[in-house]
Amino acid sequence: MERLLNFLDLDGYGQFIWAAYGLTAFVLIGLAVQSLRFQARTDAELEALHASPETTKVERASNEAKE
Amino acid sequence: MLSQAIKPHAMQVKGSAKMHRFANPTRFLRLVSAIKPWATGVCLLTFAAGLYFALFASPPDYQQRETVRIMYVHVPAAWMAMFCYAALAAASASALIWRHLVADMVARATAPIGAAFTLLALATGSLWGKPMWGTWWVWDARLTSVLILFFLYLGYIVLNGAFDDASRGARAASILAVVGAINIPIIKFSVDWWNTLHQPASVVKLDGPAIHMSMLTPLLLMAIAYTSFYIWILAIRVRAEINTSKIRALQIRRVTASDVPWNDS
Amino acid sequence: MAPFLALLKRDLKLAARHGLDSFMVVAFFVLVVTLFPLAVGPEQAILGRIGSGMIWVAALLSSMLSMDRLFQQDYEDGSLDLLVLSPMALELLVLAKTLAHWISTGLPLIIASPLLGVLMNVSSAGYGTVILSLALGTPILSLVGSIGAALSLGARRGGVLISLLILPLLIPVLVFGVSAVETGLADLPSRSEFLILGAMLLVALALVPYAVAAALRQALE
Amino acid sequence: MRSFLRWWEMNQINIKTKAPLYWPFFVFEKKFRKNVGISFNRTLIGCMNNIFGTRLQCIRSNRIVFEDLSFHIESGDVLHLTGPNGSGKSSLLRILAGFLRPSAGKLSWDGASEPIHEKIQYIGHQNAVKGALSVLENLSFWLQINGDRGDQKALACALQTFGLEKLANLPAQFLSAGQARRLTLARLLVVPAPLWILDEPATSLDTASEGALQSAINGHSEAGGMVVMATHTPVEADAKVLNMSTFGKTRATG
Repeated sequence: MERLLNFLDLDGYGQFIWAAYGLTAFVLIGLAVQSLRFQARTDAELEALHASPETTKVERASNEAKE
Repeated sequence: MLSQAIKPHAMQVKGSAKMHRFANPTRFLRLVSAIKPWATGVCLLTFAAGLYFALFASPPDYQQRETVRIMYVHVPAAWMAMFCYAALAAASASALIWRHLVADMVARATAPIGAAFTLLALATGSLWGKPMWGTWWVWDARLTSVLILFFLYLGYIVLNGAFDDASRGARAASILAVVGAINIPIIKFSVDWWNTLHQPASVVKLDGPAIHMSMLTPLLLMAIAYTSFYIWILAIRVRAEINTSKIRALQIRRVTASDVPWNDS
Repeated sequence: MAPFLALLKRDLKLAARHGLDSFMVVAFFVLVVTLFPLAVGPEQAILGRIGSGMIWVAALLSSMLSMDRLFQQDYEDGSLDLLVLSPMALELLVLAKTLAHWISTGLPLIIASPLLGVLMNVSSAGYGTVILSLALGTPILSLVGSIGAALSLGARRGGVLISLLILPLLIPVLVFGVSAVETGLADLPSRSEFLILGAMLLVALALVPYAVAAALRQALE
Repeated sequence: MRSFLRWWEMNQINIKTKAPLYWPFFVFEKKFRKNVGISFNRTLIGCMNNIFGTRLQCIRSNRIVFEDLSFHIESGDVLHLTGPNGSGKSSLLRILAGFLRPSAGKLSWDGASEPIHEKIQYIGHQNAVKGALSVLENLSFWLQINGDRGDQKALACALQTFGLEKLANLPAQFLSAGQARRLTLARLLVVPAPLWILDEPATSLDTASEGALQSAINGHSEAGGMVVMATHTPVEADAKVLNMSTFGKTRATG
C-alpha cells in the first residue's frame, strides 16, 4: 500500500505529472471519439441519402457506375 | 468542320487531370482503409510501451527529479504540432498547384488534429513550468512560438468554415496555410530576438542537460505513438470529409433534379 | 504604367470623396491609445515605458479595422472582374490598391503619432524614431493586411476574420517596430532594428502581390 | 512534376502577355509591347479570328454544370446562349473570359491556351459603376485602365450612342438601373476589343436602349468582331444559337 502511495506521490510532483498525463489522455481520446462519431454520422447520412425514395432509379444507377 | 490547317495547340486538360479529380477520392479511400488497421495497432502498442517506460522504467532526472516525466508527453506533442502544420502546408500547396480534391480534404482533416496537439503542448508545457519556475506561463521563446502556431491553426480552421460554399473556403484556407508556412521561420526568428531582448535572468533553459540514453527510449516511443495516432485519426477524418462532400453533392443534385422538370413541361 | 496610375488616382479620389473613412481610422487610433492611461493609471513613469508599445498596437488594430473595405466594394459591384481583365498584371493592380489604401489610412496614422507621443509621455526626442518606425511599419501592415482582405472576400463576418488571420503574421513587424522605438528612445544603437524592418518591407513588397493575386483569382472563380 | 511545369508555364503566359514578369520593369511596358508586336489597329477591331471549345466540362461546387460542350466561333459571328437558368450560361461565359478553368476539354483563343486580356470585353450581371464618381469619370477610368487602347473621341461617341451625354457630370449614384446598365454597355464602345462577352446585357433596358445595343452588336460583328451573349429575349431564326440545356448533365461528382 505504502509503495503505491509513494508511487502516486512521485515525491511531491505527482499532481502535476498526473495532471499532464490525464490531460493528454483526455484530449487524445476525446479527439478519437469525436472523429469516430463524425465519421459514423456522415456514413449514416450518406446511406440515408442513397436509400431515400427521392433518388430515382436512374440517378442511383449512374451513381453506382461512377463509384 | 475543324480545318486541319489551323489545328490549334489548345490547352490540353488531358485525361490525367480528369482522373485526378474524380477517381482519386475512391482510390484514396481504398488506400486509407488499408493503412488504418496498421496505424491503430502500432499506435496502441507504442502507447502502452511508451507509458510503461515513461512512468516506471526511466530514472528521475538529477536536477528536475520526477517532473521530467512530463517531458515525455510535452516534447512529442510539440514535435507533432510542427509536423501537422508542415503536413497541412504541403497538402494545401498540392491542392493549389494540382487542384487535387483529396489534398484539400487531407488538409482540412489535419487542421483540428494539429490544433489539438498544439493545445496539448501548451497545456503540458505550463504544467511542467509550474513546479520548475513557480508560474503557470513563462514567456519562453519556444512556448510563445507554439502559442502563435496555435493561432495560425485557428486562422486556418476559421477561414475554412467562413464561406457558404465549402470549396471556396478550402481554396482560401489553402492559400493562408502556404502563406503561414512561409511566415513561420520569420516569426520564429523575431520571437527569439524578442526573447533575448527581454530575457529575465531567472528562466532556466527548457531543454536542460543533454537527454540521457535511458530517457531517449520513452521519448522516441511516445513520438512514434503520437505519429501513428495522427495517421489513424487522419484516416478517419478524411473518410468523413469525403462523405460530407458526397452528401453536399447529392443534396445539390436533388435541388437541380427537382428543378429541371419544372420548366421543361 | 498608365493603368497603375489610373487605378491609384481613382482609389484616392474615392477615398477623398468619402473623406470620413480615413478620419474614422485616425479617430479609432487615438481612442485606443487614450484608453490605456485610463486603464493603467496616469503615472508618467508607466506610461513612458509602455507608450511606444501602445502606439504600435493601436496602429496595428486600426489598420486591420480599415482593411476589409479594400476589395469589398469592387467585389460587390463587379469591377474586380474587370480589373482582372485589364492588360496590366493583376499583381501590379493589387500594389496600386494597397498603395492607395496606405496613403488614405497609413499616412494619417503616422501624422497623428506625435500627438499620441505627447499623450503617452514619450520624450519629445523620441518622436523621430516613432515616426520613422511607423513609416517603415504601416506599409507592411497594409501589404500583409491586403492578403487577409483578399482571402476573406465574400466571407461571413469579414472584418473580424481578417484580424484573426493576419495578426499572427504581423507579430514580427510588431516586435521589431516596438524594439526599434525603444532602443531609439534609450539612445542605444537601433540601426539593426530599422534595417530588419526595412528588409521586411522589401520582402513583403516583393512576395505579397503574388499571394493577393492568387487569392483574388480563386475568389472570382 | 509535369503538371507542375504546365501550371508554371500557364502562369508565365498569363503574366508575359500583360507585363514583364517582375514589376520594376513595368516602366518600360510601352516599349516592350511595341516590339513584341501586339500592334493594335484602332480602325480594325482586332486580330482574333476563331475560338474553339471541344468537349468542355464545368464543375462548380461539386455539381457538373455542363459536359461535352463543343462550339466554334469565327470572326464576325454572334453566338446566343439560351437555356433555363442554372444551365451554365454564366459559367461558360466566365470560362471564355478566363476567370474559370474548364475541368475537362480543350479551349483555344486563336491558338493560345490562355485568353489574351486585351482582346476581351466582359459585361457581367453587375454594373461595375462607382456611385461616388461621375458618369464621365467612370467611363474614362475604364478607358485608362485598359491603357492607351481607347481615346477621348470614342468616349464622347459612346456616351452619345447610349444617350448619356446629358448626364456626363452627374454622380453615378443618381442613375436609374437602366441608365447604369447603359453606362456599363457604353464601355464596350470606349475600349475596342475583338471579343465581346455579354451576360444578359439587356436587363433593365428600355426598347430604345435595346435597339442601340442591337445596332452596336451588329456593327461590331460586321467590323469582324465576335460576340458571345446569354439572353432571355427571343432570338431570330437564322442567328447562331447554342442551347445550354442539352449539355446540362445533373450527375453529382464524387
